[in-house]
Amino acid sequence: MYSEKVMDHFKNPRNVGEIENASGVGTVGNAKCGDIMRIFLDIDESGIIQDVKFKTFGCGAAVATSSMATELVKGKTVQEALQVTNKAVMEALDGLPPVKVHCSLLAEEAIHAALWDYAEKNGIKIAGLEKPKNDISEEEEEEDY
Amino acid sequence: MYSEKVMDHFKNPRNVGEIENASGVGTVGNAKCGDIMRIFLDIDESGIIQDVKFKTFGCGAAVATSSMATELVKGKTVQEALQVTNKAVMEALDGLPPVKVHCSLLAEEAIHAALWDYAEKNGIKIAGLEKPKNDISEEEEEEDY
Amino acid sequence: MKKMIYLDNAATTRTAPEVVEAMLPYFSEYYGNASTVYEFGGKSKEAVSKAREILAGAIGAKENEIYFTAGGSESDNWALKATAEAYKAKGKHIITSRIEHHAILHTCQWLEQNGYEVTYLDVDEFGVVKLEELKRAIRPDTILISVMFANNEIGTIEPVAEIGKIAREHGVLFHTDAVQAFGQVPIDVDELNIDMLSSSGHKLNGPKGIGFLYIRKGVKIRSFLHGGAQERKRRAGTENVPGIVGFGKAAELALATMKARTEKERQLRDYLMERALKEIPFTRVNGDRVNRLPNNVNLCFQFVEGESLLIMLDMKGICASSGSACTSGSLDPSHVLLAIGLPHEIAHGSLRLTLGSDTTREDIDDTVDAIKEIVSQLREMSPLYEDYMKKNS
Amino acid sequence: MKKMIYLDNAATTRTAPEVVEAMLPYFSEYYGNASTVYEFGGKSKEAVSKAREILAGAIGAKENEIYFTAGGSESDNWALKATAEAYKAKGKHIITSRIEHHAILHTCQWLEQNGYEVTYLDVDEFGVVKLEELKRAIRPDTILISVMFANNEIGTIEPVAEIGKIAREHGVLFHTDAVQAFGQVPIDVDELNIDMLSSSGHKLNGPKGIGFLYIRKGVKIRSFLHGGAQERKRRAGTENVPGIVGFGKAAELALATMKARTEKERQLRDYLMERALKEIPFTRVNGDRVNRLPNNVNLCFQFVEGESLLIMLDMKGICASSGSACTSGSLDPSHVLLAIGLPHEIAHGSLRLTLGSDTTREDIDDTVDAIKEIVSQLREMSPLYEDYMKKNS
Ligand SMILES: Cc1ncc(COP(=O)(O)O)c(C=O)c1O
Ligand SMILES: Cc1ncc(COP(=O)(O)O)c(C=O)c1O
Repeated sequence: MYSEKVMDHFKNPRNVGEIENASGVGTVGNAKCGDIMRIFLDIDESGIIQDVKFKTFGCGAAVATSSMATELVKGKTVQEALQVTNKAVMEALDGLPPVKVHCSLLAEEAIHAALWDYAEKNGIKIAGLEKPKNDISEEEEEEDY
Repeated sequence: MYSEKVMDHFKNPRNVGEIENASGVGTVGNAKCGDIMRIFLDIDESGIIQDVKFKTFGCGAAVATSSMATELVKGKTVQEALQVTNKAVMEALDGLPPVKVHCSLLAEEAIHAALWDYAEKNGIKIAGLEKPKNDISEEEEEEDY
Repeated sequence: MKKMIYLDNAATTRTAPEVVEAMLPYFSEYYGNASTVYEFGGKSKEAVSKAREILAGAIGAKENEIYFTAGGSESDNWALKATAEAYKAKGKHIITSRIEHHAILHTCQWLEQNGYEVTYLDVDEFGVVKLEELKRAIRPDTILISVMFANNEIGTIEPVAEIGKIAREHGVLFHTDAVQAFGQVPIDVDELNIDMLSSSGHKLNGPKGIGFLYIRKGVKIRSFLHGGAQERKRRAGTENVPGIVGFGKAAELALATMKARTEKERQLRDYLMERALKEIPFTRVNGDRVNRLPNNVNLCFQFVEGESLLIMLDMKGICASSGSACTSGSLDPSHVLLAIGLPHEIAHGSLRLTLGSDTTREDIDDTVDAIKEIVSQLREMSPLYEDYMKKNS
Repeated sequence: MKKMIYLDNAATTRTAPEVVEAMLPYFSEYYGNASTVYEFGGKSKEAVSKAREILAGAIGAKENEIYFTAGGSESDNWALKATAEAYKAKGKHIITSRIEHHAILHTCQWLEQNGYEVTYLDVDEFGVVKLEELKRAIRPDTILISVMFANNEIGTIEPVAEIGKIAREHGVLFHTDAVQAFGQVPIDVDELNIDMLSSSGHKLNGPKGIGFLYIRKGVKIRSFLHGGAQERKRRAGTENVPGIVGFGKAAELALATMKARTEKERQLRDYLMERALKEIPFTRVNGDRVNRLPNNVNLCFQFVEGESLLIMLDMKGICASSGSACTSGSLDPSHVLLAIGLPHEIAHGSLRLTLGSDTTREDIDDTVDAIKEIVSQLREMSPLYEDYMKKNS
């Protein structure tokens, strides 16, 4: 059901772990729904993401999207990281099954939450970043009739 | 679905044919329902059935019950022939499938009709014989709930 | 066993050895549940997908428009009951024909008991649905037209393209029971404006107990079998993987051989009808002579009852079927034969012979010879024949 | 292929080679329609009768109380919908439990949409239906109690005898979904006062796509699948002869081996649970420890999500199942695990392992070793575990 890319990122997730004293940490999701993602960012003075780690409780897609999202923001500026949408994560993974699309949304949101935390800690405002929802859960997609 | 006896009487029906100037002829059934039996009786002065023939339009059971009924009345007195019930025909055939029970009723009725014709032709009254219905059709048996 | 001549392919067919071959690995080797996460279940899922692809392709549908069921009856029940439920806000009127299979007719009766209204279209003497009557029957509250693609008894192929067109023009859904037609005649659901289509595996040398319902994308449909999330949440029940695989294989074979096979059957069919008409007096052919299933012959022999004929044919190793009341467990003869206007006593004497790909000319000759002999034997025994002969002599 | 350890026998089982063997002749040799007049069809009819006899015997029923269906889901749908229809004059109230299979629950929801009222009984922490609550729930308009024989997820065997007794005392019909129990535990419908019982072939090494519904003589029942006169006019559709034969054979084998097989499975089951509880921290066993299916193990590993666990087990060649939301295509975890009182986040981490007759001790050891390793890997990655450890250190 998963693409090879997804399976690869699930089997060998990149950037698993924690960052002590991270510049920003964001946790999103909801254990009730079965997915929680936590992203740690290490951002230097020039606003470049030097390091990124994640921990995820969730299904194969949740782990793979977390892993891919961290890969996509690593080394980027804060502004560039903001552009990493769930679409970009999905594409990089060669797609996700419809019922798993929400995992990619969660990954996007987790990055945003970590950036928000970073901004708050540093008393700055990041253009285009809105306060993230902590609880990402959406209705299951129904077929279009 | 049929017993061996039924199959035997279907494959080799006894007494098929007509009797010219029969003492009594009875036709019962209904082409609409798919079964018509005609029985010819040759009855001598002492009231003994010397010969009997039948013609039947109908299913395997209809043919077999006609055949068996003719066998059962042959050589009998009119009174004895009256005792040949559909039960007797069925038993002699080792039973019939439930949906075919009406064929044995038809055979009983055909004998009665021929006897009635004989009685009418001779202006006599046979004790216990009622005017037969020409059209034997009953409701299919439903399971008992 | 004595040589058997099997001429009841409309009742069911031999599962082709290639089909069984294709099914076998999915019993004891790749037996995984197709709805599971692990790779082993993926094998089953793939096999199901492949079959779905073949079947969709066979009628010009998309894969996600094919829903597997347990057979033609379930497909018919589903199509009617679920459409009735989904569209009841629009209306509660359904149009069908008098010559549908019982899977449609008894479902319609059930719907009638549950507040729906059903119009049963008449057919002409050849069993063709009357299109003018159809047009007149359509009302603002009509939600569905269900007319079979080809009749299972008399083989008549209905004017499906015209019905589809009328249905589309009036914005009414069109379901067709193609259980007998699928694999015998080309079908394209888009060309014919078919919105739903029922099919059954065992009628085309596939396994028994598997069928599908095609449901055009966009048709609102409810589930009929509620439960698990199989078949895109539309039809519950663990996927019958071997059955599905076998059905796919059978359709593949049927499609590949359709042209040559049906051409051959058509010739044998016509030869059988001609010989019977020429050599057996008081015989008639039922159904349309031209627009009929390539493998269907339906004859009536006056003064003769169908079940007796069948048993005597069986004694000669010939398997056939009849519209006789006796074979159906009821006292009335086939509703189809009555609908084309046959009187009861003639309808009782019908014989259906349905050819298969392996039927030979010799089989046909043997069969006609046997029928000839048996019919004359039974007529000798028939009081109706006696009466007729006396009256006309 | 790498060595596979198949521990998902509650999802489906391998069709036993003896079963396939028994079925084979009915595909291409004795392929006749069981409802025909000729002798050739009689072979199919006989085979069907024999299977019916075995299955009836297996639950202490009479042959004419067994109706073949396409599987457990159809049997469940039929039992509920047709009873609702037949008894609606008496009342429109049905009692079931919160932990039924979706084939029951979704059918109940459909009935609720159609004017029926359903009471869903709670279960205790082990998944046992609360009998006092059942008694209180019965009303004058209650027409049916449907409680499963054994739960498919957590393996708990319900107090069927007590439920049957209560139902009988109150003059209410009792249906039980025995899809998981049949072939695993002895069943006698008379002793247990069961009026209807659902079963499915592929759960006991029989084929997929075949099941039966037992209906006690005297129960008023309507058809669910309308059409032909098969199954004593109660269930339409050409008989799936090979499927029926295979089901009969599977039941015969399951009955003959039941004692030894389940004894062995019970031991392995208990061994698995003990090792898991001892060696993996934050693990719990779900379901009743004693009154449970001999082959069912259901565990929760805190801080770990089920689908990830499954995929990683699959990578090691182990097939299992989970009550995780992800595997069901919905966001909620198993309704069964929630009903026994597990919080969502724990319910997401469940693992079901269901043994088969060929499961070995080595399989179990390999499986526990694999789970141990994977669970600790996933916990390393789990923010929930991190939080917990920080809070408790
Ligand atoms: C308890 C229970 N009921 C019903 C079913 C449905 O059976 P089937 O998939 O054969 O339709 C299953 C299995 O899926 C089950 O475990
Ligand atoms: C036209 C038609 N519809 C429906 C059916 C029912 O199909 P099945 O017996 O596979 O359920 C049949 C065959 O019996 C048929 O000929």
